[in-house]
Order: sequence, then C-alpha cells, then structure tokens
Amino acid sequence: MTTGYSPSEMMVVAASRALSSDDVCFVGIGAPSAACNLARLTHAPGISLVYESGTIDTRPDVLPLSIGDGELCATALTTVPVAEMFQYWLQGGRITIGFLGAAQLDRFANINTTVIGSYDRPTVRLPGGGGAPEIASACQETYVIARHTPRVLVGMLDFVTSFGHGEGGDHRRRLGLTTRGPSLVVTDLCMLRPDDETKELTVVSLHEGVDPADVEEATGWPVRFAPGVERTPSPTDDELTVLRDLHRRTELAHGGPA
Amino acid sequence: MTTGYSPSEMMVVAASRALSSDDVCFVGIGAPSAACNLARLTHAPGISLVYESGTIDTRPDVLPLSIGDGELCATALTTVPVAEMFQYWLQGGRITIGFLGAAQLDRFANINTTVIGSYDRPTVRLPGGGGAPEIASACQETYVIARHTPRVLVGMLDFVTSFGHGEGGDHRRRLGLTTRGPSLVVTDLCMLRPDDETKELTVVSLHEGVDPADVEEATGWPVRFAPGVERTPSPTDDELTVLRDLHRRTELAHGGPA
Amino acid sequence: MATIVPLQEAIATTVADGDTVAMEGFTHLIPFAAGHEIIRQGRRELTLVRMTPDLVYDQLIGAGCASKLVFSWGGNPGVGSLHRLRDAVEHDWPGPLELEEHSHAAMANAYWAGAAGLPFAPLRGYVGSDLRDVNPRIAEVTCPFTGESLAAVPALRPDVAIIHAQRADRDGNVLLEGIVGVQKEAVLAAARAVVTVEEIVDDLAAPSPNSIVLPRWAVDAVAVVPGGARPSYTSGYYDRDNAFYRAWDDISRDRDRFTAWIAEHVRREAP
Amino acid sequence: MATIVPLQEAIATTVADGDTVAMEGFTHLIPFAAGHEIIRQGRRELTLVRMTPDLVYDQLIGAGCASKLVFSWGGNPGVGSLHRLRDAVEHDWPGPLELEEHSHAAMANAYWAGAAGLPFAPLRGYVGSDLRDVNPRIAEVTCPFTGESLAAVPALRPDVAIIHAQRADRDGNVLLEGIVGVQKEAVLAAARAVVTVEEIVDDLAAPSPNSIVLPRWAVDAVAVVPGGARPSYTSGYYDRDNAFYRAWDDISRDRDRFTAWIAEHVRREAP
Repeated sequence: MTTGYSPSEMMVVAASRALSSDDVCFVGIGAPSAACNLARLTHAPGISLVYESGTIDTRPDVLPLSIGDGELCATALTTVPVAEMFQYWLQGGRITIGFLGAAQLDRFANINTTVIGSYDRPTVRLPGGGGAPEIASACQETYVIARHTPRVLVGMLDFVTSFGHGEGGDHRRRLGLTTRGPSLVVTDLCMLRPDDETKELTVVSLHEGVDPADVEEATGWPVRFAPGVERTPSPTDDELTVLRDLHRRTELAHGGPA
Repeated sequence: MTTGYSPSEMMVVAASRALSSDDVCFVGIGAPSAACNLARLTHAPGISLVYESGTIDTRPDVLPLSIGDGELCATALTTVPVAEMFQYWLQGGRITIGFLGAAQLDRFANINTTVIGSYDRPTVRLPGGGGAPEIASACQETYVIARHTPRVLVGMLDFVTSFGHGEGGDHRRRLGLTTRGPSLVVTDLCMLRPDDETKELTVVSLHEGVDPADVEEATGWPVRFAPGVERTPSPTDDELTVLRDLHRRTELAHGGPA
Repeated sequence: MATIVPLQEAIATTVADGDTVAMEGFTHLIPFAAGHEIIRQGRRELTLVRMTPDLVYDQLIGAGCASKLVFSWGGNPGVGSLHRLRDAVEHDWPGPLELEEHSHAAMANAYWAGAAGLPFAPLRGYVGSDLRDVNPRIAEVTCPFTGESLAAVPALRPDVAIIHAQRADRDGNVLLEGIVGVQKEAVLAAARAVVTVEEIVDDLAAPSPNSIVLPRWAVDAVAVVPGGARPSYTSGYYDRDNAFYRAWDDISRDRDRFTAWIAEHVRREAP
Repeated sequence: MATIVPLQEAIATTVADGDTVAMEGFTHLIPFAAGHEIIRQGRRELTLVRMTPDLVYDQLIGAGCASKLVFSWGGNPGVGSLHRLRDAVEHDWPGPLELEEHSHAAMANAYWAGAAGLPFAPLRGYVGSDLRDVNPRIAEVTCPFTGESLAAVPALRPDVAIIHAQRADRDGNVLLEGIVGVQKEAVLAAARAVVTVEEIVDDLAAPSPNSIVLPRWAVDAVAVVPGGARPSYTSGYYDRDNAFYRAWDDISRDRDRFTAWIAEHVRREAP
C-alpha cells in the first residue's frame, strides 16, 4: 500500500466520489457521515444531507458524534419531527441515496446489525436496526461502507436486519420493492457492485496497493471479480486535506478523536 | 319576549354559559365562535379554543370571519398543520367539547350540512361536512347551535352528514363510539338535551318570553318537554356588554357586519 | 429540482388538460394568481382537489376549467354559498361537475398518506355518516391487533400541487409560516409542485429551526407573484380582503355578471 | 391539566412499579434527571420504551428498574455498546430483560398512532427483515384500494411519557425547539405526561407561530430541573457532554464500577 494515507481514508474518499450535487442522502454516523460531508466540501457542493434526527439539508462544520448533534440542527435548512422524517421524507421516496454501515454483510449485500449468535441468547448483542431496515427499502439506492474483514463480509449472516438483494436475482422485485437496493459497497480494500443479473457483489475496483488475493483472504465467501477490475484512484491532495481538516475540527469540537 | 336583547344574543349567551375554564373546545365559525369567545371573556377565562385551521388555545380580539383568519394564528399558543390537528388533537381525543352548527337537525341531533333534496340532484347544495363528521364522533361531547325553525329542526333529514344519536337509545355504542355525542342543543327559543334513555331531544329550558307553543310550532316533530322545564336566565348586563363589544370590534375589523 | 420561472411558464409546463390539480391554502395563502393563470391558459377537464373550495375554485368552476371536484367543505367562509359551485352541481352550468366528497379529517389524512408514500390512510371517521353511501372511495380496514374496524381513504396523489408561500431563496427553497394548512402534504403528495411566492430573498431567515421549509428538491417551479394570494392573505405581507369575499356573493350569483368579471379581472389582466 | 411540582413529586405521583414508561429525546433533550429520580425511587419491573436507549436506559437497566425494553437502536452513539443493556441481554444481569425490537420507522409510526388515537399504524417497512420473525407485534395489513400488503405495528400507549424541554410558562404550557424527535408524539400517546424544564418563564416567547408547544392540558406534571438533560444537551442552554458519553464506556463496562457510580452520582445526589 502506498504511504501518505490510511485505508480508512481511502474508503471514505472512494465513497464520497460516488455522490453528486443532485443527491439527497440519508446519512448515518461515522464513515458515511465523513464521506457525505467530504463530498459536500469538495465536488458536490449542492448535495443535500438528511439525518434521521430530522435535520434536512444540513451543512455541519464538524462531523456529528451522534445522529442528533446540535450542529446538525443549527446548520440545517430545516428540522422536522422524527415521525415526519420517516413518514414523508424517507417512506415518501424523497431520498436518492441511503448510506448504511454493517456489522455483517453477505454476498447479496444483506446486512446484520442486530446480533452475533442466536437472537434469544446472543454472543454479542449489537445496537439493532435503527433506521436501516427502511433506509434499505425506501431510498432509490443504497451505498454500504464496511471494514473489509472475514468477520464483516461473511458467508452467512446470523440475522438479516436490512434486506439487500436477498437471495439475489429478482428477489427485491418479488417482495414488491421498486427501489434499486445496494448498488455499491465500499470497503477499505476495494469497491464492489452487484452483478446485473445475479446481484452477487463483485469487486469492480481495487484500492492502491491491494491485490486480488488480499480481498479474497478478507472475504468470507469466494469473492468474484469483474472482468477488467479497475484501480481506485488514490485520494487527491485536496481530498485528503479537506477530510483531515474535517476530522481535526471534529476532534477539537468533541474533545477527543471521533 | 322581553326587550333589550335579541333571540340570537340569548342563544349565544345560553351556549356560552355551558362552557367552563377546563374545557378544550373545537370551535366553528359564526355563533359557536361567538359563544366560545364570550365564555372566554366572561366566566371561563381558562377555556382553550381550538380551530380546525390548526390554531390551539387562541384568544382572538375579534371574531374570525373564516376559520383560518390571521387573528387566530397571531393570538394562538401554537399553530399546527391541519393534518396534525385532525390526527393528534381531534382524533387523539384531546377535545372536551365540539361545537356544531346545522342546516338541518333531527330529534336525535343528527345533522345535515350536505344537501337539501337528493344527493345527486340537490335542490340546494350546502357546503358539506367539513370537520363536522369527526367532530361529532371524536369530541367527548358536542353542543349544537341552531336557529329554531321547522326548516332547521326537521322530522326527517335529507342526508346525515354528522351522526348524533342515530336512531336513539344505544345507537352510538352499537357503532363503537365511546364519546357522549350531542349533549346540548341551544336555539334562539330554548335549550334541549337528549333524554337519558331514548336520546330524543327534550326541551329543558325556555328562553325568556317563549311559550311551549312557540317551540312546538317551530319544531318539525312533536317535541317533548322535560318535567319541570326551566326558564333560561336572561343575559346579564355584563354578558351583553361583552358580546356587543366583541361584535362591534369584529365589524370594525372586517369592514362590515359579521 | 426547483427552477425560478415566470408564472405563465410555471403553469404552462406543469398543468395539462385532464390533470388532477390540488391548489391548497387554508384561508391563508390561497394561490389565486396561479388559479387565474390556469383560467387564462384555458385548461379543461381538470379534477380540482381542495379541502375548502374557496372563491378560487368557484372561479375555475364557473370558467369551465373543471369536470370534477374532490373536497370537504365548499362555501364562502363566513358569507354563504359558492354560487358557481352550486350552479354547476344544481344546474350543470357551465357543465356537469362530478363530486367526490369527504370530511376534512379524511382529506387531511388522504394528503398525509400521499406525502407518506402510503396507498391509504386509516382514520376513525365517517361513523354513522351518509357520506359513506355516496362516496365509494371510503372503505374499511380492520386493525390486525384489536380487530377494530376503521375507515380508510385512498392516498391523494395529484398530478400537480400549487401553493402560495411567503418567500423562496435563490436556490428555490421555500418558506411558509402562519396557518400552514395541508400545503406541505399537498406538495409532497403530488407528482409536480408549483409555488408562487411574495419575493425571492438571499436568506429565508426562518424564525425558528422548525418552520415549514420545503427544500428545492421537493419543488419543481417557483414563480414570484407579489400579492399572489389576494384576496386571501399572506401573513407578514398583507391582510385578507374580507370586503371582496362579501362582494363575491353578488358577483358570483349571476352567470353574466360572473362571466364579465372573469373577462375583465382575470382574462384581460396578466400579473 | 399541568401542575408545577418538584421532580420527586412528579415521578412519585406518575410512575409505579410495572408501568410502561417512555422517556424520549433524540440525542437532544434526554430526560436524565427524571431517569435518575426513578432509580432513586426504586421502581421495578418497568417496561421501558425508547427509540434509542441511551445512557439513561443503560443506567435504569443496570440499576434493576426494568424487565422489558421496547426499542429500535441501543448503542452509545458514536462510542459503541451500551454495556449494561448488553449484560442484561447476554447474561441476565441484574435480571433478565425481555426485548421488543423494532425499526426506527416502526417506532416512530407506533408513537404517531398512539398520539393519533389509532390502534395501529401502517408502514412500508420490515421488507425482507428477520425482525418480523422475532417480534410478533409486527403484522400485515392490506390496502383496501390497491390490495398491497403493508407492515402494521400496534400503537404505543405508554402509561407515562417523560420528556425534557427548554421551558414552561406559569400555566404549564411547554415549549421545545431544536431537534424535537418523537417527544410530542410520546406525550400525546401516553396516559400521563411529565416534563422537566430548564426554567419557568412568564412568556414562552415562541420564536415562530409553528414551534412545538404542548398546551397545559396535554401535560400532567412540570418540574423545573436546570441541567435536567445532562449529559445530553438542551439547545440554547448547554452543550452535549461528549466526554461523559466516552467515559461511560469504561464506567459501564464493569458491574462493580457501574454500581459504585450509580451509588455515588444518582442515589446519593438529589437535584
């Protein structure tokens, strides 16, 4: 891996590039929030960021630690009650891109954020679905950001919290969903997109310094590569500067690393 | 009839007396609005007036000409969207007393404000139900204000817009309604209340100068009188002064008689 | 995404013959100027949707723009009847007008369902009312938990929603305040949304973080029309012209007088 | 009708063992002081309802007040796990904790239905999610117009809702502003409502006619508790104590350290 930036920075930068000024994004805390705000501060100044706490078209100067930080409300075009956010704005079909994280992700981009182990007596009780089950169905499409390890990209989920492409193929359509579902997964190693036909996640781009074998080793299923897999362009100086400034402001504001 | 006040003033004053400081009233335009504001300005200063335009706990200085006058919003504790008004505040069961007018009213206090004649080819197309059908079912009880003529208090409605006591007896309960329904009808001649058992409207009080025969003549069914029918106390000087001041301010504000 | 265009263009590019059009505003912010532009453009066979058909719908109906009305209360508030509406229903003039009649609660819930992307709204409504018998679009739904039977109305999904608001910014974000009615719901329920505003400003200057603001991507066309809600009112800009509401009773009572009024005050006069 | 009383009395007269209690606040305005008072009063067997069980529910669960949790996301936002919640679910400490688990959309809709007097809410939700299999209180309802199948959740109707707000006036009318979450819905859905406020003022001074104001007759008890939302925040009064949220990760990881913290900072300290 080339020096000068971390895999995590590469992941956030790659995700940010998939966004445009026309997008209305439903943003989660952490890497999704970093990617969306990086896009807003670089190539997509018109992007509209929506957080489930009710803030619409918010322009935070620092990254929120929680989904309901005061900074989000203070810099928003408007703030609505949470019931309205889920009824009118998410369910109403107003969001172009939903950003999701994942504790576990399978080859069809189904997501588990509920439990590791059995539901009734879990080994690890995870936080749960939050907004994700409906973000996954109501947004025009969804992007997933995840660390690329075999514990995250697993062969079989312990629990399907948020439906991606189900068992693949036309499974979404069979359930009556008219939205596109997960169209991009960005990890710290590569970018994956669902195959047009089977909907199985396929590596379409490797980050700088990553070999196919690195990805195979870090993936819990025999991962496929697209023909002519590309090389993700490294972060530009501008992207890195803006991202690091954002993180620096955030650390100062929150009194510790975010 | 004694001089010094009009039958219409008697009607509004009698209705206002039925309200208390603990009430939360869903108020319609016209006589109901006059009665509610008269109560607020005399014996019931704590009463909370709610208009379907979304204004809650409003204290207008002049009577509104329309349900959405700016005066209602400017003097309200808060103003909510109309969908919320009907969902949370009316349907949510927060209103103690709903005030209704009527183009036609029958002996069980069912109300028609839709058509005279047939629905498909009416003789007179009336404005319609507006908020009344649900005011009639969702408020803890309702009061009706109407001019006492045989064309208003009719033997048979042309159309049931808002359900009162239906066919009488336990008809409300049979339809699953848990609210009390119409508990008082105030006209310019008298006050009527439903019989405890049959729910038929029964004259309980005659306004000053009104004989039982006057009421019988003005009612489209053989109207019953309660044993020991009372005499409605005439408006006090204070009531008349406050009511007339209210109307005078209203005329000035609206550039004509309201 | 909102574009800021002249009123003529805003209506011409969004409203076609046969469309279902919801012009909302609850006493406050009624989009009269936009309604007049529809009359000038000679639209026909519209289905007009509105909780409280006010003078603006009386004018559209009398001018022959509408073949159907979806509504819950059709009067001249505090004055009396809408004579053009009555003439259409009672005497088919200038043509027959089909009615789909609801209660306020049902209309508000139907807009709510449209905004919320649901096919229907459940409500505790219409109990014992004959409206159920004359409107086939009132159905029942059973609560899967309690077994209770509730009323259900289908979502309103107009082709176009048209509203008036205080102001927009240069990106087309719109602010309304005061009595806000069902305008947000109408805009979000519709396929296309047109907003006339008193003015375009650099900064919406929302008085609180919770005012009603419609983001630019929820609106298609914004047109600057100062006084666009007259004779209704725009809080912070001008008062309701109650005298005109009273005068309308006479103007509208007579077909010829109405037609002359439209010719003089609507067809001849572009804003 | 609201009465203004001390916090101790507000909780003692509204919260009983076995009650269903919803303490809401979405990052902002979380009613910590009221939660601590519940711990001090030793309530038991509570069903705790909250979209985002935050530190306040971690504390109530660890202190043994709860036997059931109705929720949709249970973490320490931006930090990690709620260790007391996990310990209860994973190891039954200090006792077993039954879970009723939803998505945010479903919880918000369930509060909406409770506030709206409906027995259930329909939503486009849970499609393909295993949550349907582990929560029997997620059902289906069919649209009577389109035949579409939708998810349905039962209305939330807590015995008590507890929220924190910026201020109340002397009549007990309450104002909240900023991120307002589902607090209005929780209050209107509940049989009883308690509000802690930063201060009592002569005039609520709502910044716009459309701020969220709860009229006095929608509230039962108002208690003045300056700082009552700490370590969360109250917009216009104080910021979120992010350092405490981080510190909680260590405090709560260990049962003894947690218990000592509660003894020192909650049980010993009345506001």
